[in-house]
Amino acid sequence: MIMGLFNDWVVVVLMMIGLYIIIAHGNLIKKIVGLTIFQTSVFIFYISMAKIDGGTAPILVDGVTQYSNPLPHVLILTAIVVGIATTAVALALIVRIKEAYGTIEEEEIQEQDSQHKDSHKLNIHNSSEINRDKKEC
Amino acid sequence: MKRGELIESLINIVLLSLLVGIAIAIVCMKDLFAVVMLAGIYGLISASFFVVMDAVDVAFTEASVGAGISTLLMLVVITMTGRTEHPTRHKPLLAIFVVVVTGGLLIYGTFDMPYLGAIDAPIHTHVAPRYINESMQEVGVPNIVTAVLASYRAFDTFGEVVVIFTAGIGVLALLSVVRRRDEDSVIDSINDSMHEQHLILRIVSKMMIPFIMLFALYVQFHGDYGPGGGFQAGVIFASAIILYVLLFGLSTARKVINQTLIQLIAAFGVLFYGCVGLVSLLNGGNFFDYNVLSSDPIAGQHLGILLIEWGVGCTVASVMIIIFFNFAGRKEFQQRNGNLIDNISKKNKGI
Amino acid sequence: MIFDLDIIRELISALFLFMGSFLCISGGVGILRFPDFYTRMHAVGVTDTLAAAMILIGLMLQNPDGLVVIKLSLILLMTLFINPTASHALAKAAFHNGLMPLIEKNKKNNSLPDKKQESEKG
Amino acid sequence: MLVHLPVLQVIVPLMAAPLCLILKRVQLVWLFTLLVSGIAFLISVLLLQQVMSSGTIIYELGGWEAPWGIEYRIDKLNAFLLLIITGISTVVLFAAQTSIEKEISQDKHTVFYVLYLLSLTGMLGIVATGDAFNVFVFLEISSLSAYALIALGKDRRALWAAYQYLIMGTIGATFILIGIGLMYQMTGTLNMEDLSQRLPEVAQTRTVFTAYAFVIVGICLKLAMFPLHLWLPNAYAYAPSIVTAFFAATATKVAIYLLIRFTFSVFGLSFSFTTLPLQIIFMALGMLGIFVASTTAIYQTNVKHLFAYSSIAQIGYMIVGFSISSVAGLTATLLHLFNHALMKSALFLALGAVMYRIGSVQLSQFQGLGRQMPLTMAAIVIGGLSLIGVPLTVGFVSKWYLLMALIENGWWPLAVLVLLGSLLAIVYVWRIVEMAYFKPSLATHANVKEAPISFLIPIWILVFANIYFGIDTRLGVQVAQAASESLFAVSVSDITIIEDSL
Repeated sequence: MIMGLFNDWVVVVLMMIGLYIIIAHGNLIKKIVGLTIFQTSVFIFYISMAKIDGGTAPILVDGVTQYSNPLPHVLILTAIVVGIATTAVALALIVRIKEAYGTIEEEEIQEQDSQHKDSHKLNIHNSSEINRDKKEC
Repeated sequence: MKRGELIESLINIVLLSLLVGIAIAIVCMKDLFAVVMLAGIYGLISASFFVVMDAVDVAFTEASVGAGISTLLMLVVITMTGRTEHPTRHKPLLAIFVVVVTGGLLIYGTFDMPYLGAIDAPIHTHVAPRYINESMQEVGVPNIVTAVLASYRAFDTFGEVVVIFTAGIGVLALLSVVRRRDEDSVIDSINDSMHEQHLILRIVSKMMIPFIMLFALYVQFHGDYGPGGGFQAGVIFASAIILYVLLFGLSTARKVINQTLIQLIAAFGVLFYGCVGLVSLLNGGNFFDYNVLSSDPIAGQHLGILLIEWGVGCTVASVMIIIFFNFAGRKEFQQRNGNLIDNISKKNKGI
Repeated sequence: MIFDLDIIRELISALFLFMGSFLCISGGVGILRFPDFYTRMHAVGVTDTLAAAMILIGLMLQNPDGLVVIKLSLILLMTLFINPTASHALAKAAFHNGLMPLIEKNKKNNSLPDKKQESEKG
Repeated sequence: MLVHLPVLQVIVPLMAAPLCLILKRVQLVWLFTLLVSGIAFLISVLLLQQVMSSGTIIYELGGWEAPWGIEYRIDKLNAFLLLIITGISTVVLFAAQTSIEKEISQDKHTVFYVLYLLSLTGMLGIVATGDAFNVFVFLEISSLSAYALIALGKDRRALWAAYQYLIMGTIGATFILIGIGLMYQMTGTLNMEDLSQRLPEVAQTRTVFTAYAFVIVGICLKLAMFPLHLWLPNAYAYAPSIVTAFFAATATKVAIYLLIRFTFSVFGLSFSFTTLPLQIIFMALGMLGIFVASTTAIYQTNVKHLFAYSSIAQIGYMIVGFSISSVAGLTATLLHLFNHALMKSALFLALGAVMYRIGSVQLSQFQGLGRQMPLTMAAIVIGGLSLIGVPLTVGFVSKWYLLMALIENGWWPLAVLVLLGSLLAIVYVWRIVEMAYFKPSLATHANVKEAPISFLIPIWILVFANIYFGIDTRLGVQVAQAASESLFAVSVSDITIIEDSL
């Protein structure tokens, strides 16, 4: 039983670590790294379930009858792509947050937001606005 | 038989323990640069793990994405945002609570799971046998993963291409800047002085780039017979271009690669993929039914898979290039307007 | 003949693989034991090029016919190109940022003070 | 071509998105997007007609039959949802061009429409598909485009809101992925129909229980159900007005659809509600959501925030209806889903018009707007009345059905609580009315005029829909009832299968 479920338990541990980083750490980039660990642990879970004793990679070769299950592989290929897509968008957001707030620490951002929660003045951050400011200078 | 399996499970244990170790190290590290490098190593080791688990296609993708592109993007972002993490002041009790509940639930769930490698597990007996036994007659491609990916579940893959396209557009929406021509020359001169130092790197990489592109094409076309396919090929092709940008500067690369054109290629890839479906629709089949593309069903399947892999390759390569160009372009923009952005964030702080 | 060609090939291959693995381990020990960045990098450099090359040659001898040899020799060629360049880039980056090699004279402080200041200005 | 309607529903907006990038002129892109959304609406109308007359439509993608390939399965529930999404999207798009002119910088207009179409595609894909993993893929398409769209908002807090949404959304999606994986591991299939047949065999295992828990928690994160709602108010408040109007009316509805689909069709009623104490959990969380969110809404100073919290409260009503787990309760949920989409899109579009004219949606800025923008403010008032549930508006119809469903089960105290929740809605709507009609105009707003016609048309289309469906309840009720009956028919047959096997 220990060997049979070892992979699943490691997956759970990795998942817990990833989730912990996402929730407990305040640095936005670190959160994204945590997200990557979290997602990768799910990939490991799927791939482990596709494994079959005495099987080989699912590429048809003469003389082999036992192949591991190709379907989870396909799903995880898709999921990896989804993962990188999310990471890219998240990183783009981080760059913009750094520009707008001057920091990428969760606490400092929330502090800045709560300071002028009631001011209705917009906190402009668009690049075009920056360009306009520059022209005025 | 026993010895081989023993070694295999030993490797399995070692790799998984390494993963856990790296993950814990990532929790403790405060230097973001080290964290990102560890994340890259994490990706590489999980790719090795996938090889042990016989998932070669997945391993290939994870190696190119988890260890390659995502590390690169994170490094670019770190250069813009600073590399140390502030110590967390708030109590992590909530986090521990959530994590323990989630983990406990999952551990509870594992007790009724089929064991690793069990031959009689439901997933090996219900849907998968048809893919393994019939795909050669029905699709005619030796790599079953490609057969499932590009034919049985072609629509999922279409979704995947659209996801990556969406990411490209999203990054474009967030980071694109309107450039003015006259500023290029200034940047050029800065770059020139910087790049003279990297003579050896430049020469070696220049030699490498054609080979990388050639390899990308090999992966693209060999996907039917071995691990590989449009996605991996696209990433590799993009990495060749990214290498060029890293060494010769963004503005030099802009002269070679037109950004608008790249966007059009990304759009074209998605459209191309979709059009394969539309053509089969017009030929009287269902969407993505390749059998009707040619008089011989197997030839039709081959044609369909070839074409959609092209679509995937085009979109992935160009989206990766778009993403990198926009990150790098934003950095350039920040350098140019450095003082201005500082002022704005100061102003915002002051309000 | 007692030894036919196959056994000799196997033996040579095993020798190469063993040497390669040994160099890998020695490189690993080097990273842990050497005192400063440049000497550590030296250990890694050896692992990168020589050990990788030996393992690849050993693998080629395992399966001397077919596409495998061509693929492996291409990988070998790439490693021989890329690894020294990467080591060079690393060393250069370290030196550029003011990290000095550990020699008897400045054992106490790892970097020359004036050089460090210079790099900070730049 | 009629046979291919299910796939065209998703493919048309999908293929249109990259085409937008090729069309250069912004005006042209807008018209094109509007046209595509209109075509999608037309397709969904045809689909609904087909489904109502001849039953479930099955479309096999790639020509591979169900558990091996991916199938689209349009039944009454999907068709109803498709109609809501495409309809709202089309109406909202009318105002898009005018609205984003002031809220998004010129060079990003094309990108905005591309993302809008992708988001629409994602939602349609989630609703139309009959494959569990396909749900995940399209969920990510809609979410990724949603993050980018929200971040396009002018205020810098939009970025932070988008980031928080991204983190929560990705955790949610990954939870769903884990759940799907566990289900797949126990059954060996990904097709929803096939799953529903094979899950009862293994229903007693701990793994399936975990799978259900993960899927539901993942969906609830996307749904912004009460304790998991923290990402929603800021995301709605700082996104561009058009995006808010579109998402408030559709995004959470799609999540509710997923909740219903997984609970009733995939896991089956017998599993979801008899083996687990879910009924009580959902009922309690739904009620708490209504009261906490409504009370928070009362104290908001930003009207967009106010309506965002009200959205969370309305989700509470849907959850309460869902947790009754009877035909009447589900009918009420589906009706409220439709009605809430109508109200919230009207309200947020009207706020978009206010934003266009005075550049802010702070409550204090609303002073005296009732006289300067009479038509817009009248729309907000009617929308607000509908939110409260005043007779002759759609809000009344769904609340009525909800009360009936509660009383039918004999849960009198809960019915009273629902009525009390509506009282809270009166308070927050009144705050806006008071500000707009009973306070003098601000001097700074001296030359504020009525909203442009491109706003007024879609707003009043939605307002009239609010009133029309409040009076002529046939369409909504008929479809909702048919959909929930069909769901229960499936679930009940589930139970009989189990009994047979026992």
